[in-house]
Amino acid sequence: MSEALLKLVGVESGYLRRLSVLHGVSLEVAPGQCVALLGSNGAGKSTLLKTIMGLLEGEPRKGEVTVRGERVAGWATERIARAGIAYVVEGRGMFPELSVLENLQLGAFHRRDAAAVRGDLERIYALFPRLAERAKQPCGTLSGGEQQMVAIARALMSRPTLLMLDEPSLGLAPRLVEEIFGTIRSINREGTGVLLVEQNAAQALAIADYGYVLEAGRLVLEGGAQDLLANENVRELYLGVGGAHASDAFVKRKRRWN
Amino acid sequence: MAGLLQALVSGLAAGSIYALIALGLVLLYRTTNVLNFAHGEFGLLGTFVAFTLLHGAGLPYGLALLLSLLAALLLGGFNSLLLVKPGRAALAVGLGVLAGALAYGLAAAWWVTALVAVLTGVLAFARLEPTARTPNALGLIILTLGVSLALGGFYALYFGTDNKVIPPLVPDVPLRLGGAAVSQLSLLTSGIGVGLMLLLWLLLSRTKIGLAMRATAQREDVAKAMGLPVRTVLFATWGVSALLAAAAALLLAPTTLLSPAMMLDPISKGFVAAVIGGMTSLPGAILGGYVLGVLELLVGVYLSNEFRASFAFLAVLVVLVLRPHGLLGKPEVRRV
Amino acid sequence: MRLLERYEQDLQHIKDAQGWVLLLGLLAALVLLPLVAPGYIVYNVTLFFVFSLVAVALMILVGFTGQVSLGHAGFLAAGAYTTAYLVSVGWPFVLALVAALLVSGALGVVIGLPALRLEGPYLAIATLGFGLAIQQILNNWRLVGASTGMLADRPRLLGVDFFGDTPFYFFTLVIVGFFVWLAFNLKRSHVGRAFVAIRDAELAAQMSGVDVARFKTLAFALSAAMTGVAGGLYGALLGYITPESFNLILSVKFLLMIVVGGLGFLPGAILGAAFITGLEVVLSAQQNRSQLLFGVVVILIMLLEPRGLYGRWQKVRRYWQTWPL
Amino acid sequence: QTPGVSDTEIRIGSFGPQSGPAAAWGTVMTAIGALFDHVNAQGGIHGRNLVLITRDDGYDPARSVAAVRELIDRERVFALVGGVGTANGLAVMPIVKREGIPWVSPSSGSSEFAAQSDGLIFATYTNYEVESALMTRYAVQDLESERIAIFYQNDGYGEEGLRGLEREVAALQEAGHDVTIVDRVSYERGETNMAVQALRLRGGEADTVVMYSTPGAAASLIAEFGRLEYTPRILASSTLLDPSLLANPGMQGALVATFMRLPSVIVGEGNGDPIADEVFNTIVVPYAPEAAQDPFRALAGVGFAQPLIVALEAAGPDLTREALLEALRGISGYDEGLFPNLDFTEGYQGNNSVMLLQMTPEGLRPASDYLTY
Amino acid sequence: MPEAPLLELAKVTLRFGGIQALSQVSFTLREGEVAALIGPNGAGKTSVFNCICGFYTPQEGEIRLRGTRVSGLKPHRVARLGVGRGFQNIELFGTLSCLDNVLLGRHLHVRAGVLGALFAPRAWWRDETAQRRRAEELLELLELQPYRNFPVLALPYGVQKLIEVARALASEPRLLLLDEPTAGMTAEEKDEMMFRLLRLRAELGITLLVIEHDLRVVSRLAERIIVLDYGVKIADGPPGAVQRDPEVIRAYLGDTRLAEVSA
Ligand SMILES: Nc1ncnc2c1ncn2[C@@H]1O[C@H](COP(=O)(O)OP(=O)(O)OP(=O)(O)O)[C@@H](O)[C@H]1O
Ligand SMILES: Nc1ncnc2c1ncn2[C@@H]1O[C@H](COP(=O)(O)OP(=O)(O)OP(=O)(O)O)[C@@H](O)[C@H]1O
Ligand SMILES: [Mg+2]
Ligand SMILES: [Mg+2]
Repeated sequence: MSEALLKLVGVESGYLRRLSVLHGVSLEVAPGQCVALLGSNGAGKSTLLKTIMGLLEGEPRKGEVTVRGERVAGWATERIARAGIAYVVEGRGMFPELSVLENLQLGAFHRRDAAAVRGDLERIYALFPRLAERAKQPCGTLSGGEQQMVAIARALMSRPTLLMLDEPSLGLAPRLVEEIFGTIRSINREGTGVLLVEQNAAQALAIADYGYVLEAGRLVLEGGAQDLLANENVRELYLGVGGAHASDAFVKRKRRWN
Repeated sequence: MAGLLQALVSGLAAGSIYALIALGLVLLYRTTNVLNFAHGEFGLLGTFVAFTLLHGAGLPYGLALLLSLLAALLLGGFNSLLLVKPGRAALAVGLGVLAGALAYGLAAAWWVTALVAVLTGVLAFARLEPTARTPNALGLIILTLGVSLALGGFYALYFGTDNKVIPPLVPDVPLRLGGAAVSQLSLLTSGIGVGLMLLLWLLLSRTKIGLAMRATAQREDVAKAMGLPVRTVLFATWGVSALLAAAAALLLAPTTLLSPAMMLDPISKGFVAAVIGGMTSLPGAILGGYVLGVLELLVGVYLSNEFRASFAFLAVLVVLVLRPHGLLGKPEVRRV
Repeated sequence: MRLLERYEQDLQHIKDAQGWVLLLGLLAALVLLPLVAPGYIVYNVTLFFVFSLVAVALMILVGFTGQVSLGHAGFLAAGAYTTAYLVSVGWPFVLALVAALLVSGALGVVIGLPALRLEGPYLAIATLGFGLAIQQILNNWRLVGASTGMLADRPRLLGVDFFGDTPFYFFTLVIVGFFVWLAFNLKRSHVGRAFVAIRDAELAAQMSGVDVARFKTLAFALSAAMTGVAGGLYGALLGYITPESFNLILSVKFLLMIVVGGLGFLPGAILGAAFITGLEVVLSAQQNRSQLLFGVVVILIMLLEPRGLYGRWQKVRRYWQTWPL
Repeated sequence: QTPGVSDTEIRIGSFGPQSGPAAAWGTVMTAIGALFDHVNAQGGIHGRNLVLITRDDGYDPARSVAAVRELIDRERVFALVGGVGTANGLAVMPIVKREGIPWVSPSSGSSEFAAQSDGLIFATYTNYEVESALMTRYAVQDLESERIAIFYQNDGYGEEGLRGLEREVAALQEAGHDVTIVDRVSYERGETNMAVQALRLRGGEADTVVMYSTPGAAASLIAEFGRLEYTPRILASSTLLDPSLLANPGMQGALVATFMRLPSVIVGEGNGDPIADEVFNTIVVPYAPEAAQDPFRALAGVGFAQPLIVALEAAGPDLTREALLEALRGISGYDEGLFPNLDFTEGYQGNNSVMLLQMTPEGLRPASDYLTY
Repeated sequence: MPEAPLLELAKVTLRFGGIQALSQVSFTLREGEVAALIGPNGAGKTSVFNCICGFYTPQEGEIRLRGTRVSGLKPHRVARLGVGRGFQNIELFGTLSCLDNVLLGRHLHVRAGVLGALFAPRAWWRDETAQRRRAEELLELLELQPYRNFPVLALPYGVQKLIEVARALASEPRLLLLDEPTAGMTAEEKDEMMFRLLRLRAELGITLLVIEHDLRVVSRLAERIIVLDYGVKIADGPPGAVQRDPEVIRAYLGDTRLAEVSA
């Protein structure tokens, strides 16, 4: 088996040198694999992605992050990105004054194959007709969901080897969520590794090969996507099934794995 | 009538310098969101280098100018990397440089300076905690203010505070134009200003790197995460902006005499011009420069010389109340 | 660590015994200072009082509502000239000071209204222009000595002559102390909250019922009025005022104080005023190196502690509070 | 025990801008230091060394006051010398008087210092009002100027020049001369663009322009004149005796005032006054080489301090402030220093004369004798 | 005469240049109703909120609150009329603590003026402590006490969403507008939020208009659903009927999803 696309070993990370959020996280994304990362609010999912991207200076304070066997700790964020990682940030990360088209062009900044880029743009527009309509509109004035489309499309434009998405379904209408997950799946089928951070566990696990559950900075559960879907706790806390009514869930809210 | 024509011509001449300065300020603001208080000092470096090369080293004129522009470019670029947006290594180097400057100020012996600089740099690199070093917008402005003071102090110390004479780029023989005398120097200045504006405008709106520059200005973290060459962009914008400052200072110095305080007034006029035109618009910078130049002349000649600045301020206020983002500037995109 | 039992306690400026000890100690030191320190120290500390009032006023405007002003020297000048002129025509000093407050406050409203539409660099340049205009008007106004300037007398009231350094020191201390207390009151009240809310998220503030236009103008007026009072004291401290003393550099210096001290925090304004005033005194003996050194110190602070001296102080305090954890 | 005087030292204070826009004036203090070093090298004064203690005030009056406070309270200086700036000096005056500190040569051309001396302040700087009046008189009487305009900096300095001009023109008109002031054109300190002023001056068709400005402003104005092809006769205040202007083609033929002897470095090789040359070569060059870049301000500094040295010598070994003041008041017709014919027996303005020099491609040429008001 | 409805939109049309964000949208809300506004992305849901709050001024049509015309009023005036709002992209006062954010929500109810704030007389103390008590009660109610003194900037997304709700509630609105209050939450957290909203509704009797994409939440929370598509209202009615509406299914739900929801 070829080496992992992305591998984290015992990563500890946090903010401002004092606050620690992740306490020894190890996970792996194999080439062409689709991995889902679940976890409740404040578990540290976004922190994990930021740490991988080298956006937190001086982090990880312990442990190792390797991309295709190379240790990337200490690399500049730009360099990590150029190693083939596309990252859809939480909160969409729009360049508000730039038009939709310009945002998409930036996604393809490092690509030299102009013809293929044009082809990809067509595909994107087919997938999100809304964006074709609004190609000239400054992103800052788009609706929340439209912005989310731009963020995902922009990442796709770079033809990454690893696609990391932080809550791509945030603020998207159900039909679009389905379409987007379908797209992610097909891109994954074409060989792109995917690390998917999601709250929408049902859909995420539906397209993932493998899943991890992060709680309070620790991985508490991992396994094949189907196994997780069947797990009692996952069903209750992430899928909202298991017969609980809203009030019951409220009463049970303190319940956690440990 | 000839008087009015001459006033217009002279106003445009003054405006051409303001425009050039405003262009540098706007370029930087648009691409980094920083209002650079050290713009004048960046420009002065070029001029002092030119002076030294001409009088000390006796280099030919053209070469001296070229080298001095290069010096300004490097100063601007390194300033951004070492001080304004430093990484850890850069911060260590920057702190070393600063500690060196401190030592130089206190002791003025080169070996002490070098020793302190190197020691601080090494120590900083080894021990510095990489906290989130993100000064807010005002903090960045104050940082450039510090750079301005330090550089200005350094020039005074190193080059002296006396007035220095620098030969003009072109012999300033006026051309006659329908009863008005037009300065060749200001024609040249206008040409340089408009030409550079067009070039920069093309760069920003038509090229990939220009797109990256605009993106970096809006969300630096996202630009980094997308692999855009953020550091290169920062180096380039600060460098080019400093180069514009140096061009303005070199054009101005022959008439106003070169001294560390020379750029104070033109720079503040440049700020005003940039704001009139709109801080986000390159053509606006040029327009603002000419508007301010002509406005000052007309007010001074026909209204009141004593209250020229006050009237100019009033006019600016009127412009801003009517167009809060300047003549050609666009409001920030904002929605909830 | 002490638990708070009542909401009132949470609202108190000083929440525990340690704070009281600190405050009383500081007050005692300030009262004793002129009795033991040489005159130049007394003068410099008085200057620091005056500047801290300006810094606190500027903090309300810039630090809280996020409206940048590069024209506070103008408000200071308005206050100084109003006071000096009225005293010279026979008004009692304190009354003249009240007039200074009103005049500067009114100017604050005048400049605050067009400022409503402006932000960022546009506002900075508009206020800069205001500062220059004030300077220029004074420079050409014969009544107040035009460019030559005018004498500014120190107060005489209730039979006490505040001409001497020590009496004037106490006079300034009381007045500045009073206004700083007001500023602290303002900060913890709904007004202070609204100011900060406008800075952080203007639209959301509106949705919470904050009349943004009213509060922005209010911030300008309050800040200008307090600066006017400081101006009256400043003139009297100097004894002689000229328009050129109220230049852009002074405005920039005030901005420097609040940023170096810690933007957004009132104690930061006072720390910043102390730091900058002190630094200038120390560096004035450094001859032609002083500017270089001043610049380098400013850069170092901004690089090592972007949140200013107050931020550093908080870190140090937190360190000791959690020590030896 | 007199403050500032010990068996080995006499401590003298001075203040002025060494940073900021007016930093060029810092040279004055540097040069005073050079003179002190020179005197000390010769054995000091009655066996005591002179110690100069300076403070940078950045040209800010608030800081000048702070500086002088510190000089008096902490450094315990015996006397003050120099001290740049009109507003700065006026702000400092109350303390000086309260503490009874002798103050020699405030470096400002304002007449206020001599007028309000109270027996403590000794002005050596020919004040600008006198200078301007003398220049005007010369222009009208000897050069037959009829339409005079003034170009001045809108501050205390320029105002004095303006006042001198106005007074003198009124007097001349009284005496039957056909002369008018056609325009009074000011600029703000620090401004660099003089297009408005040039247009105004040309529009007024003045045949003579009196300049009370900084060298930079003068250079800008002259450049604008060149563009407008306007060539009036120029009379310039002593402040414009700056090396940077001497070679300026537009300034050739201009008359510039001086209230002190000038060395060859300024007026051109071989034309220098021997006393000034000696001061420059034996004091400025060896003791303050960096100040030699700016010979005019350097010499002015030495000139400001010379009367202090003379008086300290004369005050004898039992040095007290009273003795110094007595000695200063006794200075009469002192002619070996840079200021010709210094005299405090009549009043506290010790120097009241100026000489006009003409700028020529070969250097400065005397155009008049010393004129006295 | 029957009381005027709490909220009434009549033929509201909003354009941005060539973009028609809302066309002729009309609906009314009764006092005490809980309604959901749904629709595909970019349909104009947030724009409806922005029109009500006075951030956008519709080119045509009218908006009334209890009969008072609000179109054209400044947002703070609308807030005074009893409208509270939570934002889609969190708009908190980032540097203020959680408590201060909620206290700011009480701004409308502060009786002290500027002079009171400056000189802090007795009356001010009474007033301010009363405001605090209300704010603390709300924190208690929404279980936000653990975050009381933290600057909200660094809190997790879900907590921030909750603070938005708390702040909006603090002003004691009669009409509460929430824009995707459960976005970015796990199923469990969504349940909690739903539970809280229902409880608030029961206890305070406020009228709620919620924009939400999660139909599980919508169908449990709302008694009525309004559907927008391309700026046009395409459906309006009780959840069951709306979810069966073929138009809604086509525009919004997509077919696979349908089975799941109706199950
Ligand atoms: N800039 C920051 N400074 C300090 N602490 C932070 C910062 N950002 C996040 N945190 C803290 O780190 C912890 C993890 O946050 P993170 O954003 O990684 O959670 P998450 O799993 O992505 O949650 P969510 O589902 O809400 O997005 C939280 O407790 C949060 O308070
Ligand atoms: N200020 C604006 N300028 C230009 N277009 C705008 C502006 N505000 C909204 N729009 C457009 O109006 C349409 C409706 O936007 P709105 O934000 O109301 O959508 P939404 O229904 O809330 O969508 P989402 O579910 O994605 O948040 C969008 O297509 C958007 O691009
Ligand atoms: Mg997250
Ligand atoms: Mg929306």
